[in-house]
Amino acid sequence: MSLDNILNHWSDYRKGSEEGGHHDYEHRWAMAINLDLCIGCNACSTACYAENNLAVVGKERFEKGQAMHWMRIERYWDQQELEHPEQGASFLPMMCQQCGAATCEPVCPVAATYHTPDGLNAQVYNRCIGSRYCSNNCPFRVRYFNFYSYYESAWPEPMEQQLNPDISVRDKGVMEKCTFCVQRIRTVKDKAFMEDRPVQDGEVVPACAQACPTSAIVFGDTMDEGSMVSKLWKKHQVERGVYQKTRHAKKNADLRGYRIFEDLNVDPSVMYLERVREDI
Amino acid sequence: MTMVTEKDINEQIAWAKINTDVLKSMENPRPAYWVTLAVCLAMVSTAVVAEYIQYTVGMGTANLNNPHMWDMYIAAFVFWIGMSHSGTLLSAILHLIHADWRKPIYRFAEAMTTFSLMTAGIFPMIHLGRVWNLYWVLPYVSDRGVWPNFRSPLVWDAFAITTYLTASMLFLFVGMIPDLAICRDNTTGWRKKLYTILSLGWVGSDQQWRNFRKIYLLMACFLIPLAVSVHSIVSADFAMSIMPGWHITTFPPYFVAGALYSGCAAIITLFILLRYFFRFEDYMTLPIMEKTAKLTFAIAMVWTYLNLIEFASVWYGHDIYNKELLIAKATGPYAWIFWTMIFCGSVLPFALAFKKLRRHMPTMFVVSLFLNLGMFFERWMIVAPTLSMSQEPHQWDIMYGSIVEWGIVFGSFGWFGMLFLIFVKIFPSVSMYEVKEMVFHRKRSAGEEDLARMTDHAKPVTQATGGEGA
Amino acid sequence: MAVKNRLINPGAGFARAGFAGMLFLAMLLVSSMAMAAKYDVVPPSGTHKGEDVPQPIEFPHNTHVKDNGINCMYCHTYARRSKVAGIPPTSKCMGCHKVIATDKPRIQQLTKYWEDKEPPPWKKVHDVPDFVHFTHEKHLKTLVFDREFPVEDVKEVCAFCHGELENMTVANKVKPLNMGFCVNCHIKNKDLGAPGDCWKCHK
Amino acid sequence: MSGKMNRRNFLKVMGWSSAGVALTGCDMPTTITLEEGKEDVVSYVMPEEYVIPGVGVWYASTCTQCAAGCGIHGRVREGRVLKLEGNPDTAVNNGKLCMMGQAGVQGHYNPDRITAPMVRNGGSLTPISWHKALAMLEEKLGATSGDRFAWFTGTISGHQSVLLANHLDAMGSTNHYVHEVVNNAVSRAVNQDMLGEANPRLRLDKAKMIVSFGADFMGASQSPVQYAGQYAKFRTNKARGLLVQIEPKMSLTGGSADLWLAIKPGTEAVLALGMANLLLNKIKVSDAGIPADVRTLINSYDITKVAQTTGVAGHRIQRVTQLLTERSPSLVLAGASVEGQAQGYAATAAIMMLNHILGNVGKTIESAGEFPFPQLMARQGGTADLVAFAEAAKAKKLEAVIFHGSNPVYTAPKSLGLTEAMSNIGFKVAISQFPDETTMAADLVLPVDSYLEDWGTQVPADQSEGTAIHVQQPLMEKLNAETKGLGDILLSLLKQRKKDEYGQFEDYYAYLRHAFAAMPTSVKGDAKNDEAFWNAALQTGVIKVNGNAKDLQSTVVSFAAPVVDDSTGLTLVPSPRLGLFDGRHANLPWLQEAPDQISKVVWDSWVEMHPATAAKMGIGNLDLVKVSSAQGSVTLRVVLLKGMHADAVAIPLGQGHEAYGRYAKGLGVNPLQILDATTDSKTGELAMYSTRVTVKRVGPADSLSLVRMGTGAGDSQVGRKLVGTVPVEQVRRTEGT
Repeated sequence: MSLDNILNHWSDYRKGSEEGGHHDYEHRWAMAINLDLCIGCNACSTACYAENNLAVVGKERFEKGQAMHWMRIERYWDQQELEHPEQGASFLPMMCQQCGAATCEPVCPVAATYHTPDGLNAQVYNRCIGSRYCSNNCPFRVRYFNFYSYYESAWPEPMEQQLNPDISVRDKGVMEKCTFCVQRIRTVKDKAFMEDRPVQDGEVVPACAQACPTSAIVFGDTMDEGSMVSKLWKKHQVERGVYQKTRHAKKNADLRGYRIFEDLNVDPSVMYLERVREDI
Repeated sequence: MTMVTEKDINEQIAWAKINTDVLKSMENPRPAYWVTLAVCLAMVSTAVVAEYIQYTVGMGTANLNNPHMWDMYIAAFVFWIGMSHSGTLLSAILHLIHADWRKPIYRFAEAMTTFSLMTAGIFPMIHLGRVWNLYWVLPYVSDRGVWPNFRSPLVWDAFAITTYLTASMLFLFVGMIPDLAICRDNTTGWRKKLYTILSLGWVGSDQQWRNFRKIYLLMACFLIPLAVSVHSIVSADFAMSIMPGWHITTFPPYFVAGALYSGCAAIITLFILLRYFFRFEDYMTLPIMEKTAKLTFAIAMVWTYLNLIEFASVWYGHDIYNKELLIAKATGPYAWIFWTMIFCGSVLPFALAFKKLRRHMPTMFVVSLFLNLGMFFERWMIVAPTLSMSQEPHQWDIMYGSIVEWGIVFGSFGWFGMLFLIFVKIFPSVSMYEVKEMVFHRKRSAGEEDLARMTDHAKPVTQATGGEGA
Repeated sequence: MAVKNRLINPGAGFARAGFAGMLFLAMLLVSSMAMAAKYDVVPPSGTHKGEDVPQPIEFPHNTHVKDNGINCMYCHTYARRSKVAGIPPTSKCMGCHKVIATDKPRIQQLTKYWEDKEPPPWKKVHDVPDFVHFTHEKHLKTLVFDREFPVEDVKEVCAFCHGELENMTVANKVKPLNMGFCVNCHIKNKDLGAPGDCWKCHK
Repeated sequence: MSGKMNRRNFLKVMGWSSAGVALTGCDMPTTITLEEGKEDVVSYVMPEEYVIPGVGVWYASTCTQCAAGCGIHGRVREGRVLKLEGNPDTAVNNGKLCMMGQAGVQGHYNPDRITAPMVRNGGSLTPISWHKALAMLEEKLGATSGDRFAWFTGTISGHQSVLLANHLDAMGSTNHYVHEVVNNAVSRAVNQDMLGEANPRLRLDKAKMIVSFGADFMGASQSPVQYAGQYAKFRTNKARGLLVQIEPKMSLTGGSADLWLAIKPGTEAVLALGMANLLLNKIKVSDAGIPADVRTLINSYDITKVAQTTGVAGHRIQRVTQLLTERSPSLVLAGASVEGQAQGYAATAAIMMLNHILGNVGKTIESAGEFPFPQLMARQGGTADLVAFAEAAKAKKLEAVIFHGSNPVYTAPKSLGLTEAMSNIGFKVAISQFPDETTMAADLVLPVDSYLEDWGTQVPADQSEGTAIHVQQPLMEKLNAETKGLGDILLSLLKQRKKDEYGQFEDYYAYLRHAFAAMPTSVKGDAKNDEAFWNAALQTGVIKVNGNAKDLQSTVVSFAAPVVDDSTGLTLVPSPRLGLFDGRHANLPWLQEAPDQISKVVWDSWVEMHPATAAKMGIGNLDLVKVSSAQGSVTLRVVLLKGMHADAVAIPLGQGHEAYGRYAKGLGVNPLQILDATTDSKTGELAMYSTRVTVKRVGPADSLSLVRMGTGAGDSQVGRKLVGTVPVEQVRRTEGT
């Protein structure tokens, strides 16, 4: 980021996300979540706790809103006018959407959160100084801050032995969020690198997708045309890019795929498929 | 139509008396001064305890939570930055437009600028999760090759605030040099040493005065755009985001107006306090108070106007999140804060439109405090409700600060008061040379040039050489 | 009066000193801006003087590497297969030392561990912070196998970070192994595919 | 032990493990934690083929967090198990794992595990050596006659079950009480009588429509992951399956229903009979096989009367019944809220009868076939054994009891008087991992290995595809040297009785090897030798066993007419949930911190009420209320929920522990405590869903955190498209049928 560097690559830096941003992407990891299959059972959320060294904060702090659940299941009641919710509950697994034009990235004063060539919103814990602006600027509210030091309270001996050595334990004053299980991506990419081959579709499975009893979560690389997730995005005519582009892309408005807060133009990497209900 | 205008200052006042009065203020304030200082110190100690808890236990002790990552610390930060603006207004803007009634009160206003900036500057540190890495927001070359993110308004903040603080401190200092020389010549002991160093060898020669005038004008010109840009940049902390209630185009002027407003209100408060502490009735006169009050009233109306513009643009805009938020602000759980803010910010200033009230010090004191309360609420209404009710309804929540957070914010007032009170005790809080100037000009314009009588009275303080050049 | 004051006025010196100080600060600013314009990073200064770490057995790297010409990866066998280079299992030591130099006190020490079925409690010398994802295998692949660098000379590659172990007994840290050290090398070796992405190493 | 350690060398915890986890950005201004010579690097004595330091390896085993017996893969690195995932080779969970399974590691690494044998000395438990503990056990058991000795366990299967049965046999006892709070005992009885098989296979994936009477098959059920997987197929089938859930309190499964109907508690059988009436008399489905008395009974339930009794609108009943005939094959399920009624057997039978009428038996309900090793099959429990046990204890019929895998002191309603009756048992032994209530009441406590340290086999009772024995192997070295595997403990008990028969086995591992070697070739398949068979079993974690196919009979038994309590009043629904389950997982912080799926409350107990009911009583959201039954009362907060019948209040199970470690103790209340001890006359099961309660407001809401800005926020999407919902017709149009 020297001045030389900035001047030489000015045209790259000044490009917006809709023009491809300043990246030559290697991958663009993405998800497709079928809300019709999501039963709200919390398996993904718990798997995330297990995989990513998430701290358990306890009753008081949870009620204060200081929980650290990177993946939370939101439950909405539609049909509020009825006496009973006759079509059940609406469950929404919500985690970092790894936006292509992420709002968290430009506001971090120290560039602790930035866009990786994999199309992920990285969060470099060591660089974070805890200004918390990123979380404030996240429309999905999926960034969690270490309001306390949890190392001793959340993992009393011998529980610390369960901690995943592939991912840091965050101390107080650091922002954290869903990484699409970057440590798994890293392991698979390293393996592929050692074997001189590209990463296969289905090789990287984040903990949530792995656990989901109904297989509602599909994960993959949208730059790989043949990947399951690419096909799903294509099938539902959801395209990367900002609203204007995606709106025109969607020729059949009845298709179930959509991204949350599409109108904010943040280009999320998670496509949801609408819940289906039979009216009887 | 003839109007009997009261004089801003008694033109007959002798220069020597000016020196005596001001110098006396630095030694012998009323007991109320000490009481106030003690209160301020107590408030600071509260904050120190609170900050110690927060630093050791974690930011969570401030009741911050997932939607409310920012709260009163940022509101207080904006509040204090805002308060700093009126000092610049009085000293720089009014200097350029030759409004010489500013002269008896601009010094403390400028001090207020510097100290409120110092108070404001502490808040980003208090608020940071890992404050020991604060220097990472500054660009420096290191072997790691990492740089701050120049796109972030917080980095702009760091630049803007440090620049503004440096500039306003220099401005305060430079403007004080002739007075420091007077102090140097009239004190003994450690004070004399201090003033000797600080007066930088001022003897009041013609060349020194020429250079002084030039640099003072230059700095005034430099400071005005700086002040405006600083608060615009602070407003960018919000306006550059995507959040409803923050992403608003009119924020820069709105913030600047709000800043001037709260600053003017604070000047009224401090005006009354200093006038009482140091028996400055001859300098901080009622007509000057009236002028300040009128200025405040005008700015209040500007602020109200900008407020209405903001509401209107949100109301008629297509941003549904924003509109929902506006309605929630006015009707939701924070409504009492919202309406207090509207009352204090837009209705209460009409008290300033009445001459009787303007001249009644206790009333003005209370009114000015309420104006600032309104402005503090305004800052809080900008920061917190947006976070309470952003786009994602699952994370909607309400929050009120914890005792730790309150303690620190409360203590910041003590911190400011402490710095300010110590300053006015050590340094001349009324600009002696400029008051002399003022008296001189007024007198000359009134056709009275009885200089002889004035120099007669200079005898008791024979060392008062600093004023001679005026 | 004015003249007299000027003569006795010591404050004037402070003005000059203040001015000189500001000039110095300005120069510092300009020079650092000039550096910022030119460099992404500045090289880390100096080499690292490691502490002497006492090990349970004073293992002589020099005897093994220099005198006997044993390849690094013969013992640190996981280096090409894992992110850690690994300490050889005791059985590997005993492969040779059942017969070689059995009279030496260090070997007797080793044999004792072997017979007790206890691994020696080695101390870690080259330790990167725990939040760093560093893989030996990828570095070896890039720097040795893909470049067709002669494997028998692998110690030269190892020496980039570990220093010349052939001249040491127990290992001693001689490179700083801090972020500047890594970043410098990665920037220099962009062509070899050294990544500049933070998340490649920070975990 | 050292010889054994060599064999299990791969499990060895390596030195750099403890430091392998970074604490980023340490508390104080440290930028980098470069260290030299601070950490140990422990190498292996002998290299292990599969183990490379720094690389995680996955090993197969079996989950025992509930009775479902899902296959798991555990990621082991540097000798520590880090993460559990589903084993794709097991048909039960097909590579998936629920939240309880995920949290298994927290039970294993739990800081509150018992680390040494303890004996009651005066009032308190004091440590004792294993040798002394076993000697003491033998001495006491030797002095006890067979009929005064009992085992009290949860569901148990596999070779541990065989050893246990043999121990009972050796003791000359037949007293094996098997207790599960979350059970399907009544359904098993009904199935046995009507289908000839207690655990037939439910094929949700083959059904086109499911009508579930309170069956929370994806939540707290016998095999939640299995049924959730089937549910996914049911939904993604060509003709998208239609789920109708009828229950007094919305369960997790109810949350996914196309149509969720609130029904007055205790009237499910009436609705089933009404539907049968419609089917037989209006739609004219054949009534073949229905006994005459039942046929008469059906005729008396006309739709208006049924609608009035149940509170389900008549047109809904008609529509659902109509659809059942159109969407064939369908599946009608009865769940806990039906089984747990005072006439649970009759109600369940009435509902199962619908399957007979609709011809679902054989289509969506299949025979599980004959399992070739009946001795390994799961001994499934219920609450009847709990009642029987309490009776026996009260009657002072028991002298020595060994408890394992069940916590009756916590789960027994106060009205059973078990806590007091426990003192009638002279010698209580708890083979236990945690200091739960039963363990704390025991005279001798034997610390048991966690399932991630232990050998074993599990045979899931519910297996819908294929039949298999699941293998459980240790994934890491024992965390505490002083714990022993259940199999090892059983074996040492047996060695004391039948030295000649079991003396040959050094430990349970040896016993298992022997048992595996003795398996018939039909099971071993083409494994070259015993070693290869054993290794293959460990590698896949599953032994496929093909039982003989069988056909189900489809009959209808006679059952009593449902008795409807017409008195107005509230019925307590003690609802179990996926997570804390029956309370056994209350000590796992991940599960405590995972919000209840429907009410989104954590770390606490609460009572759910319909807003209309609450409004009538002047109760607001989050108010403090007292819920009282004839047996006692509990005080807790109200959460208003529209997914409730107006006559029901629900308190989730799992909290209210008086012991059980730091995470469980002292949180919330235990609704089981205030249940009436009514039992179903036919099966003897506790009627857990029939207790009448009153609710009284005792205090105001004090929790700010749950009060949201605006109206209904947090519950409502307030016009945003977060979860979009589309009608099925649209999907059929765009994605085909």
